[in-house]
Amino acid sequence: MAQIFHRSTNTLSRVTIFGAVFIVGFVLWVIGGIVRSPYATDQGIRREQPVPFSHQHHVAGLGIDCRYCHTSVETSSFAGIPPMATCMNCHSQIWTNADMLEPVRASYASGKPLIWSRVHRLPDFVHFNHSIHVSKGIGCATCHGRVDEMALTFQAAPLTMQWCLTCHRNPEQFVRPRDQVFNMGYVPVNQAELGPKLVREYKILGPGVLTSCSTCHY
Amino acid sequence: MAQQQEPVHEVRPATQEMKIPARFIPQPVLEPGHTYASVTDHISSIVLRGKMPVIWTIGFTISVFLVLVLTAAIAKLLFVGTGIWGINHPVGWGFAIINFVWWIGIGHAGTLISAILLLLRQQWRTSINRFAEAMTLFAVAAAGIFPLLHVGRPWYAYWFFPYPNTMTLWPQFRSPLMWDVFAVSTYATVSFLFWYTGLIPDLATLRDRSNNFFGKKIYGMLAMGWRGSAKHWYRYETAYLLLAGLSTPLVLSVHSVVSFDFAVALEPGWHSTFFPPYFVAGALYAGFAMVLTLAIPARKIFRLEDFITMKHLENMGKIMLASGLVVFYAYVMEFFFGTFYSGNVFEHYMEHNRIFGPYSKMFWALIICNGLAPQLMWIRRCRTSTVWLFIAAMFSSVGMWLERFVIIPTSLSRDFLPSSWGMYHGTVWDWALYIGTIGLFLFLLFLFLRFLPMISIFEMRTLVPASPGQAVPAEQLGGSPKE
Amino acid sequence: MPKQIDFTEFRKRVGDLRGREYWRSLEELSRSEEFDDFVNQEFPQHAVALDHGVDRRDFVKLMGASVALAGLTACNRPAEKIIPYIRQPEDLIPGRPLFFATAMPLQGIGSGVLAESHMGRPTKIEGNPDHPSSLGATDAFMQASILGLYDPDRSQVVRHLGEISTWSEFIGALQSPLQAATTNGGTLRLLTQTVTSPTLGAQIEQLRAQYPSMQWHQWEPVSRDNVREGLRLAFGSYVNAVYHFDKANVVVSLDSDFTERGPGHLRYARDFADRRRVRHGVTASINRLYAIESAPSGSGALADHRLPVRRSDVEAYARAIAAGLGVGPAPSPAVPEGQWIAALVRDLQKNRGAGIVIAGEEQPAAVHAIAMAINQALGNIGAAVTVTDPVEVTPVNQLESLRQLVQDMNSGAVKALVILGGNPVFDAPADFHFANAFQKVPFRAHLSLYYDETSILSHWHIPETHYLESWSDVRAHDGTISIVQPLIAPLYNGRSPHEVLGALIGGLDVSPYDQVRSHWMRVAAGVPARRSGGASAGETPAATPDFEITWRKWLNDGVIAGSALPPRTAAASTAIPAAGNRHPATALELQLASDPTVFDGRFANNAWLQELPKPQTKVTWENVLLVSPKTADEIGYNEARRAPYANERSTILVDLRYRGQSLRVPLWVVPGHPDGCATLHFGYGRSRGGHVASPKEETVGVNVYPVRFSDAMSGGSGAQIVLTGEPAYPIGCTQEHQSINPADVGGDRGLVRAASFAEYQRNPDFVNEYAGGEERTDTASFYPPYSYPGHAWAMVIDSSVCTGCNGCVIACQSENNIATVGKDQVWREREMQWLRIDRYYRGPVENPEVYHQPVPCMQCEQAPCEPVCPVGATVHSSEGLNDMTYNRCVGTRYCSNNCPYKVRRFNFLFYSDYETPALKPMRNPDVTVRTRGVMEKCTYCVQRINAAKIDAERENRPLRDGEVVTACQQACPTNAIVFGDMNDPKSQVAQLKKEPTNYALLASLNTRPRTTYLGVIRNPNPEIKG
Amino acid sequence: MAIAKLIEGPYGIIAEFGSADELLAAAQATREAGFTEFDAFSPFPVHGLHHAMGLHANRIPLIVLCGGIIGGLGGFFMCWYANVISYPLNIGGKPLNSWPAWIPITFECTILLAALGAVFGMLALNGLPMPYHPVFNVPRFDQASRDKFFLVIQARDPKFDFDKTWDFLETLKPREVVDVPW
Repeated sequence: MAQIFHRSTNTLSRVTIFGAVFIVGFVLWVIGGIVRSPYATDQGIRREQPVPFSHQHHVAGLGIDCRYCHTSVETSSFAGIPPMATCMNCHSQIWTNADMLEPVRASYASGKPLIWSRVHRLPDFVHFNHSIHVSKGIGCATCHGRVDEMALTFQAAPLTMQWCLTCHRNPEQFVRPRDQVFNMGYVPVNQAELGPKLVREYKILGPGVLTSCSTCHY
Repeated sequence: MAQQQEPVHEVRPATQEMKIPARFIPQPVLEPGHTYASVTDHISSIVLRGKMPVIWTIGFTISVFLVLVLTAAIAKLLFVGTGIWGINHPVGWGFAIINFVWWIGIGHAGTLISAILLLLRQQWRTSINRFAEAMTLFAVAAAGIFPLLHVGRPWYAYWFFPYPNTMTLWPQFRSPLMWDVFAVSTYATVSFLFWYTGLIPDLATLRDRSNNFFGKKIYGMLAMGWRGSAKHWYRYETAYLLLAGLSTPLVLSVHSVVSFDFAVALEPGWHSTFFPPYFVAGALYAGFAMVLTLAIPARKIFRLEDFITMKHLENMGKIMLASGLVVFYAYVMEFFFGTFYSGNVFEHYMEHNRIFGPYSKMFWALIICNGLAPQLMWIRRCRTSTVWLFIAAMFSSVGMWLERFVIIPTSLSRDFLPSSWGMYHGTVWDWALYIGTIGLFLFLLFLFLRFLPMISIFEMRTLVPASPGQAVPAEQLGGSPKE
Repeated sequence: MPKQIDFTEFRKRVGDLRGREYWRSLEELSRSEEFDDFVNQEFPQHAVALDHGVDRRDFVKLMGASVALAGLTACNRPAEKIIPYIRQPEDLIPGRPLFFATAMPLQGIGSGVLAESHMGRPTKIEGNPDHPSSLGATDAFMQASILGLYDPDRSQVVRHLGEISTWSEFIGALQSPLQAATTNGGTLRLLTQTVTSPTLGAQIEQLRAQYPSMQWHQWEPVSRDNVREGLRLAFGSYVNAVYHFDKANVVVSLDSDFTERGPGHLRYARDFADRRRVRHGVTASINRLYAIESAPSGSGALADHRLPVRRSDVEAYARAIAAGLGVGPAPSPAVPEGQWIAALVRDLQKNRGAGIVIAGEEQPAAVHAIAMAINQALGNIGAAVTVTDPVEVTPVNQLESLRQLVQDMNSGAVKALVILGGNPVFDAPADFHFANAFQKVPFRAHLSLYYDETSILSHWHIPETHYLESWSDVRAHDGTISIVQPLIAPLYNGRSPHEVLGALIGGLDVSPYDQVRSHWMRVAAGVPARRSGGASAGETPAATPDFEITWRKWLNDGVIAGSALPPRTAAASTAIPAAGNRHPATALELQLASDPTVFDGRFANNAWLQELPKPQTKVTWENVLLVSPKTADEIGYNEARRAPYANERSTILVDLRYRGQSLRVPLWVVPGHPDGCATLHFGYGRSRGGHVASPKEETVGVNVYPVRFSDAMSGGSGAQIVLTGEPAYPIGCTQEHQSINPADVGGDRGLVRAASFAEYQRNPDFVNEYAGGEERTDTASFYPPYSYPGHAWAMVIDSSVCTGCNGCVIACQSENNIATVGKDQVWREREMQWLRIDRYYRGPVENPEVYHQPVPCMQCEQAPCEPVCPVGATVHSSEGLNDMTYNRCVGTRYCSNNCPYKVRRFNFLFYSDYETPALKPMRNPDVTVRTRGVMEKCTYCVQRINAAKIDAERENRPLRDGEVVTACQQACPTNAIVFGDMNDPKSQVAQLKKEPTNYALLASLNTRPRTTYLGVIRNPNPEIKG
Repeated sequence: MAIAKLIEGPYGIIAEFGSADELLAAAQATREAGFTEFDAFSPFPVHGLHHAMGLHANRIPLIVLCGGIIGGLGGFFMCWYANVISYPLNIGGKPLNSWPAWIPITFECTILLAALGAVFGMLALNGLPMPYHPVFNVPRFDQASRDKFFLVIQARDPKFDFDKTWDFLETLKPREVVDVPW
């Protein structure tokens, strides 16, 4: 009887069998990577805006408080997008004829709203309430990152459920004094000691409550 | 047929001299006159001859058509949704789950024959185990379709499997459905390994017999270079035996787990502790019925009467009878507990509803199919007549489907609150998917018959009596002494 | 740099479009880049489908939303300033709802509502607690009106002879008929529905002043004429009767469904329930209700003694009662139930001044007069029954008024007819042949919400504003006035009656706001409200600062304090009209009534109401011919004999022959329906109702108006039912099995546990010893129980006071974005309402006891649905909620199978409407819209719980009892549903859980439901046996 | 043939036999003759052949046992970790570690890994797949999968000497003796 296969087939066939295992594993690993990557989460993606509004300039440069524009952040689920009037409060006085601000003036004059691009977008079945987080001592920067250093705003966190849970499971690692919530540059001193204290003080509910599905999904 | 130079020892003449009534003569599991060569050539020729009987072509064509029906039904389902079926509130499960349980049950016979009978050293299993194992695989394939497709959003079915995700969520392992996922996938994997392991030496045979290029290459690859080395045979037998040992508890567990889907729930008619044995018995019953349904025509078509002898058919008939009786006993007990023992108004009404309710026709048909039909097997003439066996087998296949119908929709349609009682009827799409899976099953089966030896050649060789001059004890050939 | 949106541009383009093309092109419009961004900015957290893949669809959805609003003067508040309710912040805070007090007029009577507005989009209707005839409750019509507002089938453009036209052209066209009217005012006619609006009244007066002989006709198909005329017989002039059920120990209903229909029914239900509720150790006695009724009704279901009799026989019983009290002669022949009547009479006499005898709208004037005479004889008038001036601006006999109009139209005397609302071509009495007469009028204008049967026959059609879109004012059942304030600028270019009248008066384009406001300025300035129009037209006192304050207060409160009409000291004459001759008992009687869900047909295009199970029959999308089992048997439908209590999913079609007319209607057997008569609801069979009411040239249900004649408005004798032998006809009935007789369900399942008040007093915890016996009180478990340290949400439903009115069901539908599925899917038993009201019968099929049992999710502590879910989509929250996480659900339906209460609802198909743009802004942004293949169920309104918790925590205070109110609880007129925190011992729900009559459904399964029920307690008269 | 160049001489010498018993006897003899590197080939497992060849117990059972243990522990750990550690949730009032509910999955995992161990262990120990093998060079070797029996003595056997071994095989009365090239 003649050989059907060449010698090399022995090696080949074994390599294929073992290789298959690793290939499958590798593919899964890649997929896992993709769903966590900015490609899927939009993390760190800068979006084009009608007016290149710089938080860096307004917050760090001019020291404007978040709440000056995001008025309802302490009272509502929705932090609020400032009306044109808010812009014009200042810009009717300064930079009154900067080309960059032309769209703002135009929309204020014509009543046609300026269309911003949305940067932070949670899935539709997640209900996030700004006011409760702010009032429980979760700083803006904790989720939105150092907005005061963003020339063009981008999404600092992945906003995955995993990411949300890191805080909902151990709020003491992230909570800060209420008066520091809007302080972009806040650096905790001895969070290990401060955190639990604030959790007690602010009556932050336990993980049992915070990780119940209906806390966010309904 | 094989050429007959070497004389082979005869059983029959001797016994005839002793004037023993014919029915006491144990029929052989391999008709006399066969040699290693004849066995090998006959079985492998079916595959290698490359020319299938007309009936095969016809059957294959039909099965292909049915597979198209299946794809249509699936496409419609994915585009429109489970609403195309008859399910509703309160009957959330209908054909899909009925068929799932039905198919899984059918699968069981294969594993039983290949594993349990092997452990029990039943040499008559040899000529039907390959066949039955294949049937198991294809039945499980058909069954597997339903749990995936019956969900509302099949494209999220991968959530059934535990994998690290950005939600940090896992499957909910308390759910019998999760147990199903593990049981069925394990069952499918192990059955395949068992089947394939058994195939390896035969693939080698085909490789060596085949005389066309692709045949050699493909069978050669699949045979993985098997060369019948004694060392290999040694390990091979150990592994095969262990696989049998593992498959035995597995096959018992699978249908028990399936029965948990119901036993764990609190619906009257579902919530009963004896479901596992009841379902396993039902599975064997249905499984052997299906083996018969397929084996009887197959042995005719491929002239395998020598290998699948009447003894095989008769034994399977006996097992059908035995398991059928267990199943019927379960019905009686269920009725007894529901109606007399439990004293629970819901259980009581459930039984009443089964027997006299809107679905009573189903129930009585079930009693006929599973209660009465198997009783034919008491009669030797029926047991030894392919026609009667075939009829009985058909009845029990239908009966087992009805049993699942009586358990699932009938119980759901009238449970605790009369306000939420309803009715369930399968729609055309329910039927399409069911028929479609039958098509898939046949399709795979026909391909199997065409390309793989439907009888384990190397195991058949062990049944061939040794050449004259050597007194080889039957045990060595895997035979069992006659008393 | 994205392009910028030009709303005015859109508005123009949209405005010029029409009909289907209109919507198509809306989508085209919205397929533009700038919308994407616009939308995201406009509705940042507008909740939509949960598919990950759905972002695309989400867009379309929101684009639609924005289109609907942007295209139509955007979603900012109307130019005219309106004042938020006092509990809400003055200014709109994005993401927080505002509530505005207004009132919904129906049959001219206003019920006070609070409309919830999310960023300018009205999304939900609640009752106004300060309003006398709502007291914070809502009925199905009020709840569903929010869908009516957004209904894309509403008329959207002025039409002249069917062609698109404009408002100004209409005003131009008005001039010549008005010219003619100046010489002969009689040629100008005005047809309205019942008018109680003082402003509208004043305007009409003003118009009258201009065209002195102009005639004003009023027509309402659901007629109150019998009531009006009856009271006039009793009191000599048109008056308005107000009933005080809180003062009544004994109530006798003469075919009156006072808890579910007619002005003030919400208030009446509340007052009645307050006297019926049993609290252990508190309640010394409860009221008693005798119902003599011609068809099963909600009130009848509450009755302690119910007597089903033919509608025409009620009068005899009324006379018998009267005679028993020495008022008038006894009827001849005497009524069979002599004992029964005698006992009832004794009961009434025992409770002089604390009883009510109330007659139903369908009963002839005589019965109303008799009822009043009885009340008079018992001294109830002035006590439990008070009489005031009529609430209508000008009460008339509307039937005669319409008859007059038709005659004049036929005689050609009418040269111009302006119809403000209503749909007379569809709903006028058959023998008026209104359509023919109408077409003889040279100038016909019709103001209506839809381009309907009447519009198509009119020269001019003007789209009407929804009450949430425009200013007006309206009186409640007791005369209390509410200012109707809009929530949103007219979505579909509608015009309010005030504007049309303004046009008739001055031709000038005055805004309803000015009309209403200036009217009330005049009132405030002392110019009499009525009859002011002509005199002080034009000249309007300037708004004084203090008027501004009162005006704001009125808007705040939703009512004008103290505007209720004062009780009149009037006595009803006890000289009762002579008896007419009664229908022969042999002849089959046809009984007509307005439909419980689509009313007179005006709600026919409202899918929520269409799919709402009729309270007594549980039939949807259909009007059916109701007959008793015996009658059904007699006409040869013996399904009824076989299983009187089991509705099949199909029935037969019969021919109903009456006065030469013949209708093909489905037959429906109703236990407890009187024999020898058949009840049929009118309002269905709209030919131009919209896509829901008249899908593709078909009609939903049967038009019954052809058999409604002016001399027999509520039906009459001599009907005939003939079997057609047509194949079985499918019926979308949501409850097929309705009996809890042990014989029918294999024993007593202990679902409804009832006792008489006397029995209750003897054995307060009778619920634990119901006939079926084996209640396992110990809740043994292998496992250690979970502790719920924080809140423990729970609900108690008082079955005693549930009238089955469906208010809760549709409130839930509105609050939770629940989809409708259509008749076919209902027939396949796939209706989606999270909360259902089970209706059970017990006892003989001729006259069974009827029980209504609302069944929401039980929120079991040991929920059977949870362990069986393979992906953990339904798990328990730390506060005992049985959470359903839609986005995790793969849809195995195992949970539904394993739910003994079957309260879970599965999206078998794509039920949620993702396409229709107009419906998107209506949805509650706090609740996810569920997609195909997902299980959903009652969540105890977790969105409300979370909102309240967040507010409390932000203000760093504990949550107060009653701060979280579920939608069903808020809607319930009888406070039958109580929700709260079990862990708070002072909470109402914790108290009720301690009641001895508190029991859990199927407790023996040890599911430990958080929702429990209070046993039904009735108060039968011991003197009456059986 | 790069590999071929590296190997000098034949793979071994092979003898063909007509029946299982001849093969048994031959194997016995070969062993007694002191050969260690030899192998026998048969179309079906010949009972007692491994005794004749003096093969010691194989390691398959051990592998299967390990597979089973790993599978069992792994399965239970998975359930326990997911429900107790990773995301503890109150499911229908059942305790977090409802171990009775883990049993089915634990069992299935045990079987699965044990079975995989058996099959892949067997393949690995047998050095399969090996589509190319010197014995396939033997012209009549295709009969080994039909009805003929072979015995090969490999060249790497210390006692191997081409001529002596050839003669030895001849003494076993085979049907024929041929050499097996690489």
